[in-house]
Order: sequence, then structure tokens, then C-alpha cells
Amino acid sequence: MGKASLTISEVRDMMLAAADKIIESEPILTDADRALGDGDHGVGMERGMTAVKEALAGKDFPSAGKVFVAVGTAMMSSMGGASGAIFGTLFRSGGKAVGEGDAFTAKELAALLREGTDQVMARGGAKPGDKTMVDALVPAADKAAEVATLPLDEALAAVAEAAAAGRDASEGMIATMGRAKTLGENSLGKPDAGAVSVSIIVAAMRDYAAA
Amino acid sequence: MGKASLTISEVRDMMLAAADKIIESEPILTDADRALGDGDHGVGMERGMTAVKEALAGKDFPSAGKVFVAVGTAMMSSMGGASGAIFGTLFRSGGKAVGEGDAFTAKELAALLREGTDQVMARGGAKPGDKTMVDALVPAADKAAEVATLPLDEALAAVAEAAAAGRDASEGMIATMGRAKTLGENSLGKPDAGAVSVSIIVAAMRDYAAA
Amino acid sequence: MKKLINNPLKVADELVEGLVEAYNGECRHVGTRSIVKNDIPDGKVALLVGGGSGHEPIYHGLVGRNLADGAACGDIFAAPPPNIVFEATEAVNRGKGVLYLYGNYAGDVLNFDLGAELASDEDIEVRTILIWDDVCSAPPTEKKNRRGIAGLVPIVKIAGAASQSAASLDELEALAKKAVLQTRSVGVSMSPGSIPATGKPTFDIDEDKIGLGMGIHGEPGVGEIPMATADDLSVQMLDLIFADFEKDEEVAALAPGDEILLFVNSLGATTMMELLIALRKAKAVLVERGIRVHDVIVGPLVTCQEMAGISFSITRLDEELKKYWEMPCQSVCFSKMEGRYGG
Amino acid sequence: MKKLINNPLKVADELVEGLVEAYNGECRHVGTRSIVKNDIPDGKVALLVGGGSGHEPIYHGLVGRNLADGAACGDIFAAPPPNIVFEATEAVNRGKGVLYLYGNYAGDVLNFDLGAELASDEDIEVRTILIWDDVCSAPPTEKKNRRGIAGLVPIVKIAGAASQSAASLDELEALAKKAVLQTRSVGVSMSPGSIPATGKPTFDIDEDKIGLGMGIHGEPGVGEIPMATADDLSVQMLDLIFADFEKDEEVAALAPGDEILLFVNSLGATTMMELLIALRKAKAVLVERGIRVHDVIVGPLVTCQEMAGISFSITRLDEELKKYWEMPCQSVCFSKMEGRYGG
Ligand SMILES: Nc1ncnc2c1ncn2[C@@H]1O[C@H](COP(=O)(O)OP(=O)(O)O)[C@@H](O)[C@H]1O
Ligand SMILES: Nc1ncnc2c1ncn2[C@@H]1O[C@H](COP(=O)(O)OP(=O)(O)O)[C@@H](O)[C@H]1O
Ligand SMILES: [Mg+2]
Ligand SMILES: [Mg+2]
Ligand SMILES: [Mg+2]
Ligand SMILES: [Mg+2]
Repeated sequence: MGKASLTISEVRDMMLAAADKIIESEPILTDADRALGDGDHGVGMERGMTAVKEALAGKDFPSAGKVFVAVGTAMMSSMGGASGAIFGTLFRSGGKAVGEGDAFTAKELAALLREGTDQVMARGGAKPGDKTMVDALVPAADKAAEVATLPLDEALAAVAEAAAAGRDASEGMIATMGRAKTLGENSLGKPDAGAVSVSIIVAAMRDYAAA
Repeated sequence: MGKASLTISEVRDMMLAAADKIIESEPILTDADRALGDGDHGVGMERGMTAVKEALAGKDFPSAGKVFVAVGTAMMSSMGGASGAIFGTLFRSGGKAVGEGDAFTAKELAALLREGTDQVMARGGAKPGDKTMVDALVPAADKAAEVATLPLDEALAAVAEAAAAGRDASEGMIATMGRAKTLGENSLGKPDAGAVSVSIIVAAMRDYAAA
Repeated sequence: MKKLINNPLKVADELVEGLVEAYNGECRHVGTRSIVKNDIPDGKVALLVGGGSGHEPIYHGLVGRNLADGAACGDIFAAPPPNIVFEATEAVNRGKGVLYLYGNYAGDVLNFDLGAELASDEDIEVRTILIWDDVCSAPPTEKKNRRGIAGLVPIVKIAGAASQSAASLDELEALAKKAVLQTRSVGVSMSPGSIPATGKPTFDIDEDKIGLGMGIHGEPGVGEIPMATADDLSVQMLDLIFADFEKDEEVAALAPGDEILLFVNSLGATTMMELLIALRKAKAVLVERGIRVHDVIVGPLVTCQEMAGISFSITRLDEELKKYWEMPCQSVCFSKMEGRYGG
Repeated sequence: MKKLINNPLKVADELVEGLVEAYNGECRHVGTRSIVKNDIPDGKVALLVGGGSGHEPIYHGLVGRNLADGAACGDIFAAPPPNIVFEATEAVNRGKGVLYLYGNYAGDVLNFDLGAELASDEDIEVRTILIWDDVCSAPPTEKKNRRGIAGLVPIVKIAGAASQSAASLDELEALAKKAVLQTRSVGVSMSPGSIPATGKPTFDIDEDKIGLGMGIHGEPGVGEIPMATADDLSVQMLDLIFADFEKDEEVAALAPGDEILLFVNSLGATTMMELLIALRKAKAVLVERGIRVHDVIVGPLVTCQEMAGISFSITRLDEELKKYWEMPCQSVCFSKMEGRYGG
């Protein structure tokens, strides 16, 4: 009963579901950023995803890629903070790489994550191991490349698992970027807030495709 | 074993004992003023009585009256606030009325309290019933006049009882002076902080004379 | 309450010493605990402020250029004793007399009056103008029972400017009296400050309540009301001020076209963010009523330690008050350039 | 935490609206959430500040006469998004380019850089000078990892004055760079602020501990130390600043005869009383070391809601920086007359 591929409006609905999931998770994200940052990540993501819902709900898009570009633009222009610029870059660059097709398959998923992740790293300068959302994105993008020929639902299941593993791995890292960097070794033992957000978004995409 | 009259240096020691008693009672006075005023009466009285101790300890005075004047001057110039001016007036004017004799008897006590109380009322404008220290002072002064021919220890026992009764009576009054006045009926049920101070001072004087 | 202090019983002395250092040569320490400007010209009518410490930056932070000439500083929440008032009086006097301008509290009146008696023994002429801007502390017919709260900032600013050129103590007294007469305030509090020497809160209030009309030590006003939004509360506060101008037979009601200063004050812990949110609504209400807001003051100037709460003060201006408002001034807490803040 | 707000998710928008009302005609609201002066002359090199809201009165309270021309305002504790930066940039630009002067935080750098890209699409020249005054956030060899904290106040003041007559963006950039290079700060915190939208404290700290070197959101610095007296802590904080000037190869050590500005800032709930007590000790230490305190700033200017804590900032002055410091300035939170505060 899973979906091997999504239509444009399904892509839109999938991202609306992801937006709801993030909004619901505000307290988790707040706590993660309180532990390691300035505590505003939950509220920022809620604000960004509220803007995403406004930008997507009831709208038609000419391509799957444009849905992601709209997600990125909404986040970038409403959130501010490090994560606004980073998530904005992720979805705007990634969305452009998805192209103008009207089907969203595992191949488009791989393009979205690869180009988005590369641009995030170029923009923000974070490398894997710096304890940022890059630590969830890179494994997710790598896994997506590996599973690019599977049906979308199966691919997303694997990618969500990789993102979650990346988030978990971030617990063992020492922050070197962003506000948490001055914590040094004290940042050990807690996951990065942005990595938590990435894993929630990908999990919500998986759940949509599985249904 | 009580004292029918005090020497000048005994008057000094009696007021040093009263000073210690007030300093010890700071928390009680603080709470009383917190309930009805701005909460600084305890600290103010502590400051005043610390100055009193500095002014009296180890000093010789030419008369009993001068001891009280010194108490008043120390309080007036160190405390500030309503009670600094009021207690300063009480002991400075009262002390002058005690005169230049070298014995302090119930007669001098009556003079101290009568003139001191009159000047307090003239200076501050408070009448009995306004829920100020005047409500402890007036009954104390009245009682002192009544018992002016008794031995000092007995007179002070009666005066201390009157002051305590005045303090208790202030619980049933509605404040119309000072910071508590805007409380209106809400000031009912709690004693006035200055009246508490008066009753503590007179009780300490009684205890000294009784020993 | 973790306070950054040394000896809890010495805070008033040490903060005044720090204040002198903040003035960095402009003012000096005088007597027991007063702060006085160094460059008061001969023949100037002097302006002296003062009151209890613990409300910083007032009262002593209002000494400065085109502001007060000196301040007599009491201990925490306690009026300065008469000798301190006298020491300050002597130091600011330049032969033309001294105007005392301070908030109407029993302790202050008693002690400043005693200080004035000491000054008169030295042939220094003193006049007193009491500030009683808190409309919630007594009806307009009983102004002598009203407290002085945040309204003292515009009043001292205006009187300080006027004192630079006042020909006589009479003239300065009349001007200060006019500024007082046209100034009204309402304060509210959400939570208490604490007494540095004891660490105890200055009053208690329920988590879901606001003290409407509370004084700057937590003295009660209109009563406790349920916690409200900034907009709601701003409307209620302004309504109280409007009603008071209306009821008071000594002044005209606030009418369309009237020009005012609006001062939005924090009592301590309330953030500038909150002040600005309240100001937004206050301005809208005033504009709707046709009142012309000539200028705005906003900030934590009249505080009670970390008390949470705000106050609104309104001073109605005429041409004379406006002229003195527009003069530049400078102190450690309140400065302005010539003209209005707003363009 | 009883906050005086309306909608917890709208606080940033409403406070900026309130700020525009506080400016009372001097500034206007631009685009999504920027504030811009109305009278920026043609041909002026523009100065833009900005950052997250919630730290009021900075950053947006530093727009004003002889100060910044505009501010791009983010949501609470969040850098402004690129579109807001761009809208502000466009509004302040007068053809001579725009200097961005803001605190060095990852989010701010990302968003201001994106904003600058949008501006460059419209042929507006932008330069960026980052403020990284917090010596406890990284060693002197890694200044690009340092946070910007309270030192931004003297830096923006000086750059704002210089921008009035700067012949080119190059000239203003060089001046701002010099002011940044000579400014160092250390902050400490006793207790957290709260996030208005959630009411949650921004960090946790034990009742008997102080965060030494903490940033203005509660970012860690040197570490937690036992609660100390104001005097002890003041000495420790100044020592850290002295040591940093000493270790930093880009600047000379602070030496006797050097002239400085001293800024004692409250992070929010810490009272002016406490600031003055700390200032008293700081001044004594500086005098003892032969440092000449040219002028002093004291007050709650760089805050994090009701966070308790203070910071010291020192800016070493040369003749040029002193000249710009002495110019008068005016904003809703920071004004001065010509010359020094202190006489
Ligand atoms: N340079 C960077 N590259 C990638 N992600 C980053 C970078 N800096 C910060 N982040 C991510 O942003 C998250 C914090 O976001 P948020 O709290 O919204 O912003 P801010 O740090 O401005 O308060 C971090 O948990 C981290 O995942
Ligand atoms: N006019 C007055 N006459 C007599 N006593 C007064 C008067 N005003 C105040 N008091 C006394 O002073 C006490 C308060 O003293 P204190 O707290 O030290 O001063 P303040 O009111 O200035 O804070 C009151 O409890 C009352 O007894
Ligand atoms: Mg954050
Ligand atoms: Mg009191
Ligand atoms: Mg008091
Ligand atoms: Mg942030």
C-alpha cells in the first residue's frame, strides 16, 4: 500500500504533513536547543513551518521541485536564525535540483538531498562531525543515492533510518559550529537540534509515502 | 531586686540593651513592614540601633537626658525614612524634657514619653487611631503619667504593658498615614511596624530595670 | 535572589560611590551620602532632588547637565536623614536658594523638612515642591496623600532645564509646580522586588494577578486584577489617567489637540520588549483620542530592584514646559540632544 | 514568568511597531520588520545594524541621530531573514553603499550574507564588519569564532558618528574595523532569561554559581564559578580583558596612560544598583593600573530578557575614535550631549 512515486500535489501534501509534525514537535526542539544553543530552535521551526503551510495549503505547483523551492523560500524568509538560512538553502537548492518533472521518485529524492546538502555545506561551512544538521543530512543523502532505484516508499524508509542514525551519532560529537561550539566537551551526550529537525522531517515524509 | 531609679550609666546600658533587642528583632520588624509598608523598617531600625550602640558604648554622659538625646540623634542621622525622623524626634525632644539631673526615675520616664510623644505628633501629624507608632506611644505616655510616683521598675512594667496593648490595638486600625495608608481596610488585622518597635524598646527598658 | 553586591548593609553607600565614578568627574561625593555637580555657577537657583536608594537610576541619577544640581541619597527605600539633606543643600546653594523637588512620601517629607530647618539655621532659603503624580493613591481632592512615582522624570527634566536660567527661587518654584500639576501616572506590578539587606520580596502577589495602581514599593492602588494582555492593561492604565485629569478641578480634562509627553517606565525586571509592546498600544489610544504626543520617554528609570511592572506617565505641555523639555540634558541615565527625540 | 505581552508569537513584530512609535516620527517601519531613519541625507554612507530581537534596547534601539541609519530585526533571538536584511539595506542606501555592523553569530552571518547577495543583485554595495568582542568565546588567534556582545554599543556609537561625514564606504569600514579591534568584553550571568513564546528559561544554573564569560543567550564561557562578591567578580572580569589585550598579537597590551571607554552593562534583571557597585570597583582597578577612563556608559543596553548578569566592555580610544565618541547622539535608549558624560 506504499507509494512508489508521488504526484505534485502529493509532494505538497507530504510537506504539509512534515510541517504539522514539526509544529507538533516544538517542545522537543526547544529542549534540544536549550541544552546546546539559545533555545529558540523549536519556536523558529514552528514559525517556519507555519509559513510553509501558508505557502503550500490549497496551492497548485507546476512541478515537484517548485514545491520544495516554495518550502525553502517560506522557511528562509520567515525563520531567520542559522536554521532559517540553512533549511532555506537546503530546500531551495535541493528543489531546483529536483527539476521540472511532475513525478517525485526515489531518484528525485536523491537529487534533492544531494544538492541541498552540498549547498548547505558550502553556505554554512559545516562538515560532518561538527555536530550540526549536516550530520543527519549527509548520511540521508548518501543513503538516498544508494536506494535511488527503489520505490519511493522503500527509499524513504531507508533514508529516514539513516537520518535518525545521523541524529543519534550527533550525540557523540563535540560542537564546533553555531552557538553550541563554546560548550566544547559539554556538548557531548545530547543530539544537535537541527539534526533532530531533519530526522523529524524525513520521518514524516516516510510516513506519508508509506500510507 | 528591681531598680527604683537608674544612674546615668545605667540609663546608657538600658538603651544599649534596647538597641540589642531591636537588632535581634529585625526579622519581626521586617515582616511587619512587609505586610503593611515597604519592608524596610527592620533594616532601618537595625541601622539606627547600630548607630545608637556606636554613640553610647563606653561613653560617659553628663545627664540621663543627654543619653536619650544621643539615642535620638544617632537614630535620626543614620536611619532616614519616616521612622528615623520620628524616633529621632521622640528621643531628642523627650531627652531634652528629661532634663539635666543624674537620676532617672518614673518621673523622668513620664517626661520623656509625654514630650517625645507630643513632638512626634506635632512633627508627623499622626493622631491616635491612625495606625502608627503613636498608637503605642500615647497609651505608654498616659500610663507613665499615671505611675510617675512608683519605683521605676514598677512604672516601666506598667508602661510596657500599655505599649504592648497599644501595639495590639493597632491591629484593629485602618492605616491613614505613611505607606500603609493606601491599604485601607486591608491594613486590618496586622500591627503597625513602628508600634511593634516602640513596644520592643519599652519592654527592653522594663527588663533592664527589673533585673 | 543572587545579587551582585559586597556587604548587604553597605549597598547604598557603595552604589553612590559607584555613581560618582559613573559621573567620572562631573559630580562629586558630598558629606555622608550626597552627590553634587562640580560646576554649579554662582548665582544659580539650585535644584535638589533625593529620596531612598534602591530605585536606581533615580533619584540620584537625575543629577546632571540641565538637570538637578544635586541629590540627597537615603539608604535602600528610606528617605535620606536630615543631615544628609542639609549637607546636599549647603553644597548646591549658590546664594539664590534651593528648590527641593521630590516624591511625596511621609518619610521624605519629615526628613527634608528637618533638613530645611537645618539649612534655614544657616540662612539658606529652601522651598519644597512635592511630586504626587500617582493617581491611584488618592482622589484628586486629596493630592497631599498621593505618592510620587515615575512622573518625577519629566518633572525633574523640565525643572532642571528651567533652573539654568531661573531668575529667582519663586520663578523656579512656580515652574516646577506647573509641571507637577500637569503630570499624572499609573503603575502596575506583576511581581515584587527584594530588599537587598534581607533578600525578602517587598510584597506578595498571586501568579495570575496584577496589582493595578501599585506604587513603586508595592503599595496598593486600585486593587488586584487578573493577569491581562499588554493591550488590555495599557487601555486600563490610560483610562485611569484620563479619568483623573477629567475629575480634577484644578486642571482641564485632556482634550484633542493637547500636547503631551508620554513616559513608559519599567519598574525593573520588565523588559524593554514589554515596554515597547505597551507603548505601541498607548500611542494608538492617544492618537485615537486626538492627543498629540510631542515626545516619548521609554526605559527602566524609576525602579524597585527587580520588581516587574510598568507605569505610564503623561505630562501635558504648554509652550513654556515644551521649551524646557526641548533643551538638551545629560546624566548617567537620561540624556537628550536639543529638540525632540522624535523627528 | 508573567510577561506583559499580547500574542507570544507576535512579540517581535509588536515590539518593533512600538519602537517606531517610541521614535515618534524620527524613524519608520520598512518592509517586514526593519526600522529606518527618515532623514538619511543623499550621498551618505549608510550604517545598518541588526540581529535577533529580545535583547532590547539593542540592536534596533541604536538607530538614531549620529547613530545607525537602520536596523534589520529578527524574531526573538533569531537573526533577521535575508529578505528583511535586504529591505533594510535598500531603505538606508543613498548610493554610497551600506556598512553592515553586527554581532558575530552563525545565523546572523548566514542571513546578512544572503541579504547582501540580494542587495548586490540591485547594485547596492555592501561591506560587513563583524563584532567579536567577547574574549571568553575563543582565544585571540580565533577571533572569527568569537561572539559579539555588549561592545557593540560603543562600536556602533563611534561608527554612527563617523558615518555622518565618511567620504566612502572604505573609510567607514576602516574606522569600524579599528573600533572593533580595540573593543573587548567579558560577561557573567547569575540566572537565565526566558523565551517569550515558550516561557522556558534560556539555560539552567545552580543557585550558588555564576557563569563566568557567558554570552548574552547563556552560551558558556570560561565556566561556572562559585557566587562571588561584586568586587571579586569585577576584578576577575577585568583581569580577563587585560589578559586578552596582552595575548592578542594584533593589538598592544593595555598600558598606563591609555585612554578607554568603560561600559558596564546589565543583561536584564541585574539592577542599576548592582551595576554601580561593580563600576565602583572596576574604576578603582583601572585607576590603579594607570588607565585613563575617558568616559563611562552604564545601564541595561544589551540584555536577554530578564537574564541576571553584567558585562564590562573596554574600548581603547585614539584621537580619531575619541572625536567620534564625543559627538552628540540620540536614540530611544542611548543619547548624549557633545563632549564627555563626565565633566
Ligand atoms: N553552519 C551551519 N551549518 C549547518 N547547520 C547549522 C550551522 N549552524 C547552525 N546550524 C544548525 O542550526 C541549528 C540551530 O538553529 P536555530 O536554533 O534555529 O538557530 P540559531 O543558532 O541562530 O539560534 C543547529 O542545531 C544546527 O543544526
Ligand atoms: N506621620 C507619622 N507619625 C508617626 N509615625 C509614623 C508616621 N509615618 C510613619 N510612621 C511610623 O513609621 C513606621 C514605618 O517606618 P519605616 O518603615 O522605617 O519608614 P518608611 O515608611 O519611610 O519606610 C510606621 O510603621 C509608623 O509607625
Ligand atoms: Mg537557536
Ligand atoms: Mg518602611
Ligand atoms: Mg522606606
Ligand atoms: Mg537564535
